[in-house]
Parts: sequence; C-alpha cells; structure tokens
Amino acid sequence: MFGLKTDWTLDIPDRYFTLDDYEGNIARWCPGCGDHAVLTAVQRICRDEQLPPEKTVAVSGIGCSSRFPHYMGTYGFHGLHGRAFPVACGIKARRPDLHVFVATGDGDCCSIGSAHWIHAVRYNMDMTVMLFDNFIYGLTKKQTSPTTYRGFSTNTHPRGAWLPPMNPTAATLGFTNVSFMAQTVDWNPAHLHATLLAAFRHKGFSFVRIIQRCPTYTGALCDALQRDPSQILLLEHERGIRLDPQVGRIYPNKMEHDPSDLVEAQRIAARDDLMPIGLLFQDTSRLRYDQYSSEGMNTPVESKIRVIEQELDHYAI
Amino acid sequence: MFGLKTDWTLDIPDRYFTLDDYEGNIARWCPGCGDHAVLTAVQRICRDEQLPPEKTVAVSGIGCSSRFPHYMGTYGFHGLHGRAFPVACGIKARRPDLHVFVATGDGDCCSIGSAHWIHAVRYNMDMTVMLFDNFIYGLTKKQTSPTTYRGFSTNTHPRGAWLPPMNPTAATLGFTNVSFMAQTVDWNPAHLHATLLAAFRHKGFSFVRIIQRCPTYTGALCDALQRDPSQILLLEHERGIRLDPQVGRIYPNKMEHDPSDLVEAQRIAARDDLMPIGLLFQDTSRLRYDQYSSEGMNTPVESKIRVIEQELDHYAI
Amino acid sequence: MSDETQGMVSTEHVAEPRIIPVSEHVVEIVSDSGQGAQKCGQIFSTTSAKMGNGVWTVEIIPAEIKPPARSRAGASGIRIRIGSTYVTNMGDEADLVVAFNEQVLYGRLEQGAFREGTILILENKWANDSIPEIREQYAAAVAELKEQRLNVIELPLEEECLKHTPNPQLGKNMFVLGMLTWIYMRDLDKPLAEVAHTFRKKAQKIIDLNQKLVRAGYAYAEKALNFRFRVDRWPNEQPLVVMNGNEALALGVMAAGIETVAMYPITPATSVSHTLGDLFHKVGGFLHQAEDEIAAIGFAIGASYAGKTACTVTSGPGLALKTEFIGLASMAEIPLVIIVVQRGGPSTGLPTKVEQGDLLAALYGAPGDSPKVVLAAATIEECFHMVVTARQLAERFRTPVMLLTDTNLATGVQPFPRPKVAGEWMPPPIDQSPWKKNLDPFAWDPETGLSSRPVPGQPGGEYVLTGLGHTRKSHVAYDPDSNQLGMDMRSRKLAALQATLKPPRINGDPEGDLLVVGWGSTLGAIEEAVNRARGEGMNVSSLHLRFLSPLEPGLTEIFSRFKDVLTVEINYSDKLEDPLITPENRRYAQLAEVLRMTTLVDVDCWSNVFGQPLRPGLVYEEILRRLSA
Amino acid sequence: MSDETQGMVSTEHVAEPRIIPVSEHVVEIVSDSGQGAQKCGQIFSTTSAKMGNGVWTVEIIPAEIKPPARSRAGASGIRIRIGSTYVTNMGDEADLVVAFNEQVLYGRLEQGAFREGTILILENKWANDSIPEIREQYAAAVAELKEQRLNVIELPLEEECLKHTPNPQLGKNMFVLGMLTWIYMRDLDKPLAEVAHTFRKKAQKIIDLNQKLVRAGYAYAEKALNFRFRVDRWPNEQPLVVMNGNEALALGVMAAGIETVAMYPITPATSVSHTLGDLFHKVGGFLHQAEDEIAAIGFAIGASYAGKTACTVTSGPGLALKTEFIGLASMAEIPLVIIVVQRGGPSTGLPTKVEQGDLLAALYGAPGDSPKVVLAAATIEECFHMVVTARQLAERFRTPVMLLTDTNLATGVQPFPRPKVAGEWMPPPIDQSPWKKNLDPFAWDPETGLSSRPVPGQPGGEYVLTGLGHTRKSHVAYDPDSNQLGMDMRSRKLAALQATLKPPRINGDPEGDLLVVGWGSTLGAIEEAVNRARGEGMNVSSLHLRFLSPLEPGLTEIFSRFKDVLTVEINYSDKLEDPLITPENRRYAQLAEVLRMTTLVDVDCWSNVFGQPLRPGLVYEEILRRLSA
Ligand SMILES: Cc1ncc(C[n+]2csc(CCOP(=O)(O)OP(=O)(O)O)c2C)c(N)n1
Ligand SMILES: Cc1ncc(C[n+]2csc(CCOP(=O)(O)OP(=O)(O)O)c2C)c(N)n1
Ligand code: SF4
Ligand code: SF4
Ligand SMILES: [Mg+2]
Ligand SMILES: [Mg+2]
Repeated sequence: MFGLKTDWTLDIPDRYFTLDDYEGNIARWCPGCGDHAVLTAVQRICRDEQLPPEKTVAVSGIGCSSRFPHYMGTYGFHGLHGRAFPVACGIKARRPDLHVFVATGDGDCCSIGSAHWIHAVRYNMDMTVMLFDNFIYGLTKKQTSPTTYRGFSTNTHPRGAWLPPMNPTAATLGFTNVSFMAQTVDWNPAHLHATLLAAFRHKGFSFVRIIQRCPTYTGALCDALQRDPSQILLLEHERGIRLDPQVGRIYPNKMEHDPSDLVEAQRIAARDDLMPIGLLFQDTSRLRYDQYSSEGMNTPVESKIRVIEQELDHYAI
Repeated sequence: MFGLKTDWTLDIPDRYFTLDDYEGNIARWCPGCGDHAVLTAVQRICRDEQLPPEKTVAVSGIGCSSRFPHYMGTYGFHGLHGRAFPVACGIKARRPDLHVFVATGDGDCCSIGSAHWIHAVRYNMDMTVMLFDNFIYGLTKKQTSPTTYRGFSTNTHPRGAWLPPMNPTAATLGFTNVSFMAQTVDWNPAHLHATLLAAFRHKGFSFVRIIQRCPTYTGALCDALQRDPSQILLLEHERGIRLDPQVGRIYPNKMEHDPSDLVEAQRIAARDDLMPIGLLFQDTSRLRYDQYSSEGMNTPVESKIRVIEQELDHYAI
Repeated sequence: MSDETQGMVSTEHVAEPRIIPVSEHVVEIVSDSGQGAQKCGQIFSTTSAKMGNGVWTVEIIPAEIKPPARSRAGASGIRIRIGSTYVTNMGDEADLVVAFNEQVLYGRLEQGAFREGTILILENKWANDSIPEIREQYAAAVAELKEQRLNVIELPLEEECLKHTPNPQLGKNMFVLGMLTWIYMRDLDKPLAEVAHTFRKKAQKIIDLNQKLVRAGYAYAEKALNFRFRVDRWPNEQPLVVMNGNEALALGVMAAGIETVAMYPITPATSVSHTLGDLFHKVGGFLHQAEDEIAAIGFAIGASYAGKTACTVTSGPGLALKTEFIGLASMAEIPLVIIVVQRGGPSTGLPTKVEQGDLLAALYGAPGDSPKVVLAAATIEECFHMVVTARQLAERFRTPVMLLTDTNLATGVQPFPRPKVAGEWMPPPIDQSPWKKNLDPFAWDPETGLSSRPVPGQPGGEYVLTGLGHTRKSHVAYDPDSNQLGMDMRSRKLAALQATLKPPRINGDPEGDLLVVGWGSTLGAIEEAVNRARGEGMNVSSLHLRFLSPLEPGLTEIFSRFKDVLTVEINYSDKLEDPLITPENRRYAQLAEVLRMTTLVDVDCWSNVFGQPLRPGLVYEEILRRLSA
Repeated sequence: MSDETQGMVSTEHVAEPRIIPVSEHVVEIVSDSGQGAQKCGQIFSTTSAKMGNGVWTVEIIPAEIKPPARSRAGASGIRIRIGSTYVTNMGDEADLVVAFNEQVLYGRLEQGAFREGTILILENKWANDSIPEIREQYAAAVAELKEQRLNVIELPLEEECLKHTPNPQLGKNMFVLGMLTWIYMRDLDKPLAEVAHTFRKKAQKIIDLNQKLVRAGYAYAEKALNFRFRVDRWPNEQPLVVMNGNEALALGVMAAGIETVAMYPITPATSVSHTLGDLFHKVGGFLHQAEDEIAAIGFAIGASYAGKTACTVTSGPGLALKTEFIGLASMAEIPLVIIVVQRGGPSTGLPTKVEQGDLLAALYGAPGDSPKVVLAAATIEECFHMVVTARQLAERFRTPVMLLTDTNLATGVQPFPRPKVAGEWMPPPIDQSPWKKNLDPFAWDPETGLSSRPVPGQPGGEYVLTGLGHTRKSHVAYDPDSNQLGMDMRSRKLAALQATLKPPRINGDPEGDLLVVGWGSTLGAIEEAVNRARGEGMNVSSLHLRFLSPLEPGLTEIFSRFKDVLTVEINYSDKLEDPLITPENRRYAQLAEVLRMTTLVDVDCWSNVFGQPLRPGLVYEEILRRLSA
C-alpha cells in the first residue's frame, strides 16, 4: 500500500518508445550550436535504452545549455543558475528509480556552481552529467567564463581574459570519490554518443565534459579543433569508450590509457598541447551516496507511528 | 597627493615590534585546542618579519578557528561563514601593500566555502592561508565536516559519517594555477612555524592545511597521530620546508620530494596510509591576479576626469 | 511574583524548617561550563513535571565552547520555572539560585536575572582558596551581592561532596540535585529513578555514585537549611511529554510524514538535525547535511519535486542564503517546508540569543513577488503540530511554507499533552498512476489559483519545471498576459487560504483600552502579563498571530474595538523618544509594520533587542505605564 | 497622440508629398534578429537628437540569442520616440512601423504596440516567395493587419536594395535609414556622417556601400511615398550626451571615483560591466568578474574595508544571493554601493523584461534589522548622478547604499545635459595617517549614530571588523545593552540622513483630487499622463520618490491634501475586483505597502506585471477612470 513500488512500469509493459517520445519543445539554440548535437545524442540513448519518459528527469541550471530539459519529452527541472547538482541529488536521493541527466554550462558548473560540483562528485550519486563547455557565458552574451582561454577577448575582458583557464577535467580528477570522468566533442556524433552511453551505463556520478561549439561567441576556438583533428588526443582502451574503428581514423594522435589509472589520467588531463577525448577515469567501486540515502524508503505508516510513539515514550512524564 | 603611497611606513622607521604588538583579545579557544599553537606561530612570524601591525590584516570566516583575527593585534576581518576568500581577495586586489593572512576551517573552506576556495587558488593572490582542519564542525558542536573520517560518530551522523572524507590537499593540487600547497600539524611548533614562514614568504596564494587538534570533539583522531609519529610522512627537500634536523628525528618515515613535481605531489597527497607533512608543491612562476588587479591604482583625479570627459565626448551630440 | 518568600529565610539552623507555600518558583543553577549544572537542572525539571508541576526550563549557554573557569562571561547553567499552573515562559527574576562560584553570577546580575531577596546558595570554598586573588574576588562578590540585597547562603558544597566522592567537581551537580529535591519537597525516589535512566548506558557504579550524591545532598539540605518550598500540583490528567522546541520540531517532522530533511548546521537550528540524525532513519527518513544552505534547500526542492514534500531547517544567515531558491519554490509552486529557528541578528549577530527579527525577511526577502505561507509557532507544543500543518498546506497550496520559531522555543523545555500521532497526518505514497490527459501541469483554478501537480513517474505528466515566466503548460513565456496570469494565480492562493482561516481568538474582553498583539514565542509572557494586569482590573486584552502570511482575518474590525493597539515583540524598533525619531521616520517592530500596512490602524509597538526571552514583568510594566498614562 | 496623422496617408503617388506637422512620433523598426534594425534605429535616433528633437530609444529584444527567421516570438528591433519636447519614455502605440517581414509583427500586435492608423511600411517580397506556405502566411497577415485598421504600405524594399548591393539582407537597414531620413525631413548629411562614424573601424568600401544605401533609401522614399512628417526642434541650448541607463551607471561609477567594481554577469545589469570592461582600467579602476554574486559582493566589501568604497552591480537573482553579505555590511557598517538593475521576477522570471519588483527585498531582504540607504533613479541622467550620491552617502553614513534602476532605464536611450565631472565627486586618497588615540572604531555619535572608521594602514587604528554583535571597540558582545546600543545606532543613521532631505517636489498643484505617486523609471510616463490630464482640467498631481530608505520627509502632510493617493508601479498587486480579494487580504504594490505603513493613509495602487515599460496612455486612462468615477 505505502511507499514506492519499483514495478509500476509493469502496468504498461508493451510500450516501445521512439525518438518522438523524447522530443519536447522546438530547440531554440543558434544554428550550428553544439547543443543540438548533444540533445540528439541523449534522445538516441533514451530510445536505445528504452527509458520510460516518465521515469527520466533532465535537470539543469541556467544558461544556453541549461535550456536542455525544455527540449526533452521527459520530466525536467530547469532551476537556478549554478544549482543543478543539489536539485538533481535531491531527486536521485529519494527516487533511485528515476534516470537523471544533468545539463550544465562552464559558467553554471565551474563558476557559480563550483561548490556543488566538488560535493556532487563526492556524493557520487548515479546520474549522467554533461558539462557543455563552450568556453564562454553564452546566454548572457559573451562574458569570460572560468574556461575562457587567456587572451580571448570577451565583453567583460575586452583586452582579453587574463587568468589561466580552468581545467575542469583536471579539477574533477582531484575531487574525492570521483568515479567517472570522460571528455568528448560535440561535432563527432559517434564519439559523443559512445561517451554519453558509457556515462549513462556507469553506476555513479558520470561526469562528461563536452567541448561544445558556440559559433556565435567562440566559433574560432572550436573551429580550429574541429578542422584540425591532430589537436585531439584520442584515448583508447579495452575498458575505455567503445568506438567504431572508422571513427578513430581521423585522429592521428591516439594513446592507450587505462581508465583505472588516476595519476595517469591527471597527467593526461593536464596536457596543454593536445585536447584528450575519451574515458580518462572510471572506478565502479566507489561509495554511492544514493544507496545510503534511499535506505528504508518504503517504511509503512504503521511502523513510522510505532517509532514515533516509542520516541514519545522517552519524552513522556 | 593622490592614491596610495608605498613609503608611508617610512614616517615611522624606527619602530620595532615585539610579540605584544600582535596580541589582541585573550584567546577563548578550549584548553588544548590546536588553534592556540597556530596563533603563536603567526604572531612569531609577524614579529620575526617585522610586519607593521597596521599593514597586516587577518581575514576569516566563521568557526572556532575563524575567531583568529580577534586574537591578533593587527587589523582583522571576521566575516561570514565560508566567505573569507572573497573578502581577502578584495582587500589584496586593491591594497597590495597589506599582508593578508586567512584563517579558515574545514567546514568554512571545504564545505560552504568551496566555490571560493577553488577560485581563490586560481586567482593566486599573494596571501597566506591556514586551513585549520580539525575534521569536524567545532563551533556548532560536532557535526560532520567534509573531512570527517568515515565511521566517526557526530551529532548529525550518530551512526558514523558515511561519505569518504574529502582530501583537501589532493583537491587543491588539482585546482588550476595552484602555486603553494603545504601540510603541517599544530603540535609540532617547529614544523608549523617553518611551514607558515615558507608560506608567508611565497609570493602567491600559499595554502597550508594544518592538522589541528580539537580535544573537545575529535581528540582521539589527532591523539593517535600525535602519539605515533610513524603515521606521519615527513617530506624533505632542499627547496622544501627548512627544518632543524633535530625536529625531523622523531619521524621515522621520511621522503625526499621535489616540490616542483605536481604529479608526484598528487600521488603523495592521495596516500591514505601515512599523513604527509611538508611542502607538497610550489611554483613561483604562476600568474598572480593581484598584480593585474592593482594596475594603475594611483591614477590622479585629473587623469580620471580627462578620461571621463573624453568618453563623454563619444556620447555627445 | 513569589514576593512572599522575601526576607523569610535565614541561615540559622532550627529544628523544624519552615514550609513556604508558593504558587511558582524560578530556580537557577549556574556554574562553570562542564560542571553539569544543566544535567542537574534537567533532572530537577523532569522530576517536578512528574510531580505534577507546570515547568519551563531554559539553558544558560556561554558564548564560548569552553570558557575559562570562574569567568564573568562564562556562566553555564539552567533556569527552571516551576508552578502550580501551566508554565508558559521563563518568568522574571529568579527566586532561588545555586552557584558553584561567584564569578559566573556577574553576567546574570547584568541581565537582571536576580532581585532583592533572591535566595542564593553559594559554594564557599573560594573564601579559603590558596590563591589570594581568588579569596579577594570572592569576598568582593559576596559583599556586592549582599549590597544588592540578595539572600546569600554560603555553604561548603565541595567539602560535603568530598565525604562521598574523591572527585567532587564531577558530582557536585548531583549533590545539588539532592538539595533541591529536599528544598522543593520532591519524592526522593523520583530523581533517583531519573538518574538511573539518564546514566543507563553507563556502568552501574556510576549510577550508584550519582545516586549516593543525590541522597547526600538531600540529607545535607535537611541539616543545613531552615526553609522548604511547597509548589502545588497543576491539576492535569492528560499524559504529557516534556521536550524542547527543536525536539518537538524533529518529532513533528516525523509525525508529518516528511521523509527528507536537508540542512546545513547553524545555531540554534542545528539540534533539530541532531534529534533526526539519531532517529530519522528508523522511519525511513533521510537527513542530508548539505555542503551549504543553498544546496540544502536545493536538495529539499529536488526531493519535493520528485514526489514528497521535503523540509529544510535553518536560522537567519542560512535563510539569507536560501533566498534565491525560496523565490524559485514560490515561482514554480514547489511544496516545501522551511523551518527558521530565529536567532539574534542582523548578520552573524547573536547566534545563541533570541530575537524575532526575521519576519520581514520571511515575508519579503525574495526579489520579485513571491507569495508564500508564513506561520509562527507560539509554544513548544505548536512546534510539533505546526510542522504537520505546514506540510499539508505546502502540498494543498503547492507552495513553500515557512515555519518560524526561535531560540526561546528551541532551548526552552516544557511539558505538553502527548500528541496522538495519526496516519492521516502523513502523506499517501507517491502517486505514480497515469496523469489525466490534457490536464496542464499548472491547470490553475482561476478562482483560487490551485492546481495539482504531476510527479515524475506519472506517465503522461511529463513537464519541465522552470523558474522563468511560464504558461499553464509550464512553457517559458515572457508575454504580458502569461506573466500577469501566473502572478495573479500564485498570489490568489494566499487569499484562498485566508478564506479558510478563523479570526484569531482574543485573550480577555473583545474590546477595551489596549490590545496587545504578539506572535511567536512571546505568547506565554504576553498572556501572563495581560492576565495579571486584567486581574488587577486593567482593561487590556491580547491576541496572538500564528499565520503571518496570509494574516488571520478580521484584524481591522478587532482593532477598531480597542482604544490602542500595541505589538509586543523582541526585535528592533526605534523609540519615539529617541533623538531625531519622528512618527514619520520611525522604524517599527516587524509585526507592527505588517499590521499598519494591512489595517491602517496606528498600531504602536514595544520591543527590545536584548537577546533574551521576553519577561512577563517587563510587559506588565509597559501595560501599566500605558494604561496609567 | 499623433491622431492627426490617421487616415491621411495613402499609397497613391502624388507629385508633392504632404508635410504633416506632428509634435512627436513613435517609430518602430522590426526585423528578424541579425538584420540590423537596431543599428538603423540608433543612427536615426542620434540623427534626430542632433537635429534638436527630444528622443527616447528602446530596443526590442527577442528571448533567444538567435531565434529562427520569420518567427512570431523572434521580433528584434527598436522603437524610437522623437518629439519637439524632452521625451521621457517610450510612449504608447507606434505611429510608424517599418517591418522586414510580417511574422515578427504578431508579437508586437499582442503587446499592443500598434493602433488603428499606425502606418506600416512592410517588405512585400514574401508575397511572391517561392514557398507557397510563406505566400499564404504573408497574405493572411496583411489581411489581419488591415482588419485591425493599420495603414499598410507594402513596398519592395529588398528589390530596391538589390539595385545597389548584391547582399540586400545586410544593407536593407541602411536603406530604411535613408527612407526614414526623408520621411522625417532630416538633413541627409547627418545620418551619412553617423554611418561614417559607426563604421570607422571598418574598411572604407563598407562605409561607402552603407552610405550609398542610405542615399538610395532617401531617393526611393521620395519617389514612393506621399507624406512626410515634421517634428519641430526642442529648444535646448545645453550640450547633451545620449546613452542608455547602464552606460550612464558605468560612467557614473567612474565619475564617483569608485575604483573597484565586482560583479557576476546577469541580465540586464551585465552591460554596465561591458562599458567598464572597456574603460575602467583607464581611470585606474578594476573590474572583477567574480565566481558568483556572493563572491562579488564579498570582494567589494573587502576592497571597501581596505579603504575605498567599492561597488557591486546585479539584478534580482543576484540580489537574492547577496542578501547575507548585505546584512554584514549593514551590521559592520561597511560603505558599499549596490546597484540593482531590476528585471521581471520572481526567481529567474523575465530576464529581459522590466519590473519594479525588488523594492521590498531591497528594504527587508536581510534577516534581522539591517538598515541601509535605498535610492531609485528615475531617469537615465539620474543613473549617472545617483552613483555619485550613493558613494558619498555610503561613506558619510558608513553604510551600504542600494541604488535601484531597471530594464527600462538600462536599455532606454535618451539625450540629457552633459555632466561636468568635478574632482570633488571623487574620494580623497586613502587616509593612512595615524589613527587618533582612544577613538573607538565605532565611536558612535549618540544623536546620529555616525562614526568614522580606521582604514588598514592607519597605525593605532587596528580593530577587528565582525558580523557578530559588538561594542564600540568592535569587540564581540552578546549582552543586552551592547546589542540594543548597536542596533539603535545603526538605525539612527537613517533618521539622521532623513533630517537632511527636503520634502519631494509635487508635479502640479499642492492639493487636489488625486495624487499619483511613483518611483523609479516610471517618472516620464507618469508625469506625461498627469500633465495631459491636467491639461484637460483634471485635478491631479504627481510626486516621485528617489529616496526609499529613509523616505523623503513630509509625505503624511502632503497626502492629507489630496482626496486620493494612488501609487502607479510596474510590479505585482492584487486587484480589489479579483476573486476572493478583500481590502484586508489585498497584496498591494510595493511602494504602496511602504507608504501605507509609514503614513497610515489609505494609499491605493494601480500596477501591472506586463514586463513592459509603463505607457503614459494606460496611466492617463486610469486617472480618467478614477476622476470620472
Ligand atoms: C544567480 C544568477 N546569476 C546570474 C545569472 C545570469 N546568467 C544566466 S546564464 C549565465 C552564464 C551562462 O554561461 P554557461 O553556464 O557557460 O552556459 P552557456 O550559456 O554558455 O551554455 C549567467 C551568468 C542568473 N540567471 N542567475
Ligand atoms: C551561513 C552560515 N551557516 C552556518 C553557520 C553556522 N556555523 C558557524 S561555524 C560552522 C562550522 C564550523 O566548522 P569549521 O569551519 O570546521 O570551523 P571550526 O569551528 O571547526 O574551527 C557553522 C556551520 C553560520 N554561521 N553561517
Ligand atoms: S550563444 Fe552559443 S551556446 Fe548559446 S545557443 Fe548560441 S551558439 Fe549555442
Ligand atoms: S571545540 Fe575544538 S576547535 Fe573549537 S575551540 Fe574547542 S578544541 Fe578548539
Ligand atoms: Mg558556457
Ligand atoms: Mg573544523
């Protein structure tokens, strides 16, 4: 009678979900924006994995990329700038039956949201996190973000951003309890899809930094990467991102990297000559807070009353 | 006439400061609290380096350790919980002539303040930061902190803290633009003093994690470390913390560590068998935001008016 | 109020002690921190409650965790007010004080805790201390206390304890408990049983020693003192529980069927989480200590969105940090319970002291128009029950509900009728049935603004919650009509809720010379003062508000029946007699501001920011002053 | 208001165009995003100002960064109101509209931007588009526009441009500029010079091409149209500058001698930092883009503490996050300028739209009593000057000062008298002289609460600033007297400031049937409406408040001279005629709430949350309705 049942979906066992089922409002990103590609990849994963739309929640902060939930046909939570993680954790903590995707920007996650980022990694709840890194504040029209390249001119730093750009991948790898860290680019649909799929399947906090084209404000940055695949370092491993060998061909720079090696992952992340893509680190044995938080969730009302009455006995006079 | 002069102290060139000059209100920490030792060490450094009290500012958040400024005879700013860094950065950005010390707790810095922590490291302004890590929320009476050991019983987790404890040193080493990271213990006055002195002399954001005894709430944790020096790993290097060899004798576990090797520092920080003390990392070549922020600080009023009038010309019709 | 005891006590030994009947007594035990005064007082208080007295207990907490011994500001202790009626507040000056040293009394003196004639039982070992300075301090203090006409009884407490234990520092509190048991004519077996219960997790020999000391104190008092007090029973047949307001909140959370509490530690709210930390998992609840207050409310909002109303608990500085998310909860109509245990402000302020300073911030803190329900508990009992109400309102009206309490309630301890927890107090399991086709996620009833919400897991209900302006479908919309409609609907809910409320009860006549209006923890003190004044024939009534947003109805009409209306609050207001203050620039106490704008009645206010629970005597004096003016 | 043009225009060609004199005209240019309508309008507006017209320009901004072409919600463009007097607001419906396609007109229609008779010059290439759907859309729209009695003039703009450039998409805006130059009888050399200036950093051939297109548009209009409008000069001799409110704020910051601005980007406040980003370092200023709003204000507070008043700039959601630090600044008396460019709320709300929704949050947002100064700019000119005032008040009164503006001011563009920047506006260099012995860091003057502060670097002034309750020495203190004193002193400063203020000026007679009270950006619209009503003999006056905390003095007395007092605001209020709303539960507009509590006058309110700048016509109608009731 009481609490959550895990078998509700059995009421409707014969549903088959098509891509249409994951379609929400018409996406209003700029033409050529990398966000479109990510949306498509996630919708495909939902379809391939046959996630019931009602059991799927897309959570975001505020930013261009955080419009993501509106374009999904699932449940969604388009919250506050920088605060996607606490909300997503609150959802997952008490609804482990839901599939949670988080969309966040380089400003949303790495600037205003950075306290939650470091702690969400530590909580290691099972969710798929997409950091849309376009090296800029898109929605508010071209201000410096923590990842903006030094010297790149923005509206707040017309003389060029002065600080060294933050490396979100290196930072994440230093956070306690990190369990999954991958990097990909929006313009390689196969790599993007394979990476997000691996992230989705990882039981834990799967953090994927997606290098994302923003033709409107930082076009040149990604154009260079996109046009010259030799600036990319493709990470390969049998336990890494599984990729059609065809896809890997365009990348002259490849490297075998065992994703269980954290120190090596840190070394790779810190490289500033090449942009690594692939799985940097994965550890499936890390503690997952959602397992702890969902303990005893189905306690029936009668037992609750019993406990409370017992406790009142202690206070009784 | 206008702006800051750097030679003001020359008005009073014959002052000599004694320890008394750095004494503020009577320290009200519990007897045996490690904070007392840190206070003494800082006061000694002020005296040894002859810092004019009026040119020295101690900035803190809220917590037992954040009472620090009240006990100094210098200027002080006892601000909001978790927000010591922004205030300290605001001070240093526009007053590079001031010596800034920051006192922060494991809750203050690594929990509520963590967004500012990651960014303050990146700003790399010249200040000496002391993280008083007592593995607990002291002031609010024994709640779990990010660094609380798993299984340790607190008032919010009477069944024992559940999450793996955060490693602030490992995290800091992963933050972009890190320039100085050291670790010490409050109960070894010589090591504490030498470490803080090295931190003070480092031009940049010097982050020192001090393992701090809180006999009231986490006595057992530090007692073990204090009684059994073999749980400590003493880092030594010619460019490391300079220590009287006598002091090092009590530590059977020693290791040569070159503080310019970041990857090795990360490996050491991640060790969970031994508690490393000493200089993990130092890089004096990192960009310092306070140099940028204090540019042109002494612009005379006449030049300002000229610039504004010129700008008004652009808007004139 | 127990003036009859004044001057009646002497330290001369007589064979038969005099038994003085009093209707109530205020007892304080003060010591250095760590000497167990609080434990002693708690047991005395429970014993008194079990003997049928009304009781109010409040701890005297030093500012530091471990202040040095014998320090002026370091008083640690407890105040117990016992009475032969229901006791609703900590009272005025103490009638009897036990002090372990003389220095800790200065702070109490400063705060006006004593009066002429207050009996002071004082440890006298300091008179012969080996350090001359201490001997001098002691002599000076005793002289001053006598000067202030306290009834000082110097006794060798430690010396007596030494006869029973080698470590009197640790046992003196039990010895004093025994003395109080004798003085107040409690059955000795009651404190003994309490001691056994309190130390049940300790070794038997600890229990034995403590009980021995209680007995010794009892015997010693019998020998050393010549007065006893009799406080008659409060005729009550109901089963009672005794606890502080934060414990009541924690149990209320569980009784309300709230299953998720996310918080960040902050005095004086934290202890709610301590109680929950111990128990919550036993009812399948989950306590999340978040990385900060923003994350705490975000987490609670996530959990609420996903199905069941969650709760966050905080105090002033934390409330400030939650402001943005409170706006989101209002905008996106997320059911949520926000408990605010108020402390002294502004800023970090007076973390351990009481103030009612957060009413306006609760009402108006969030930028833009963000209507929400705001309740305030007036008693410890209400701390329990109002959480249940708050959860139900949050869900029914799809809105954040703020529940205000304060340090006075949080740390006060009082017996109240034992609640009978009912299954209906708890929410049903999360609805996962298919969502009714074509019912928009914000299908506002145009009259009431109410709508029901799809919960993740409900097929067909998929929608995207957003803090941006939105339509009934929760689609982002910036057009004038959508924005006006959404704002209308969210505001309308408050009017709809108000329509279900009764006008507040008036304590006293429905008309008269003066109406005293209060809210929150001051109820007991205000009613006590008003009733006393009424007893003396004054034409004064009082009224206490629990709903601050929406306000309880009928206030304008009620106010019109009184010559003057005065709020009594413990928060800041300018005084008209202060320099430069005019009727036009005066900044009123917070409820007064709200009532003035709502009723346009010239509501006056009397308030202070002493950081202390309100004393009935001060209110009584103010009533007197006004009615005799 | 230019009703005289209605029905006077036809598309039939005649040899001599009719010249229609108008006192003012509202022109809109709407297009898909990226077609340069805004640039065209800006040049037209500057040209008009240079020709001696009063001007108000406001951009029409789509919700998305790059909405798809020909989308209903995607209108991007500009509105220019020109007049032969000083123009203070964006006016009511447009008199003349140029549209690059018909779809973008729907949103404008919905928002009531057009009226019967509005002249619409419409690109007609869509009538022959290769896609049948587009042809149909076009025909349907034209039919509807005609149905709504717009004066639709369909012209082959693109076709004409093609005669001069292969890429008419990029040049059409210049062509339209030329047409407007002809229609409004501007000297052709003025826009040509502006074009040269605007593209001065581009290649000469770009300038040439654009100038060619302007000339072509001019010639074409002459051929194609049979009407011209004459808007006489505004007789003004002063030198003028023309800019938007955010540019005025940025220049004001520099003129105030503020040297540190810390912010986090947020619409619509961000562009203040864009202006500063470009210029600030030239005056030795430093713009810090912090990691979040909390850090931004913390940084500003640090800089202020260390010597010179700093500034932070934000909007609603950022204001919410700054709440805790604002409390600290009030408590610890830190001079600080907080600029809030208000947008639609609550929560993320309507980021690009206007609202005056943050007044109560500014006044009461911080928990506990945290008095502060709150100002609101009413014009773009005031955006400039009030920053200077704000810094001075912050320092003199050692307090945070909040300066409220809004989207309407932020994006509106208007000429105003060129300020003559004075050295006295700027603070002296940081005082580093030895601190006067024995002067406490909070040596409050008991009458005024004022005190002067030591600055780090001053020997002898060493003190520890704290957000905890504190004494004159800034020592932590939790005792009743210290807390009451500190709170008194901080509050007293507001009374002291108020004592220096004059009662507000009344626009119109000092007594009458109706007093309209406003604050902030609605000044122009309110006064225009009131003056129009007065011109028609109505007994109405208006009053506009710049100081919201403390309030300007004398309001009760002023209000008593009017039968009715009504605030006009663009924020939320319940309407008395709404379901369930009673006089007692009605939630008033924000200033109305404040005035009701202060004056006890039954101040009524008229407000909306359309997210649009206030239109004088709506206010006029409301005045009419009230005065004829
Ligand atoms: C509290 C708050 N501060 C600031 C903003 C304004 N804001 C909206 S999105 C954004 C940054 C967007 O950058 P990013 O997170 O990188 O996302 P992108 O638009 O680039 O995808 C900012 C500053 C806000 N909405 N709320
Ligand atoms: C915004 C806010 N939240 C919470 C608190 C309560 N609080 C004060 S200190 C503290 C934590 C102290 O722990 P830590 O930073 O480790 O310092 P310690 O006392 O251990 O030295 C907390 C939660 C506060 N003052 N302000
Ligand atoms: S501004 Fe950049 S990130 Fe935003 S929608 Fe456009 S291309 Fe994408
Ligand atoms: S509680 Fe712990 S950290 Fe705080 S003063 Fe006492 S010993 Fe030190
Ligand atoms: Mg971005
Ligand atoms: Mg700590």
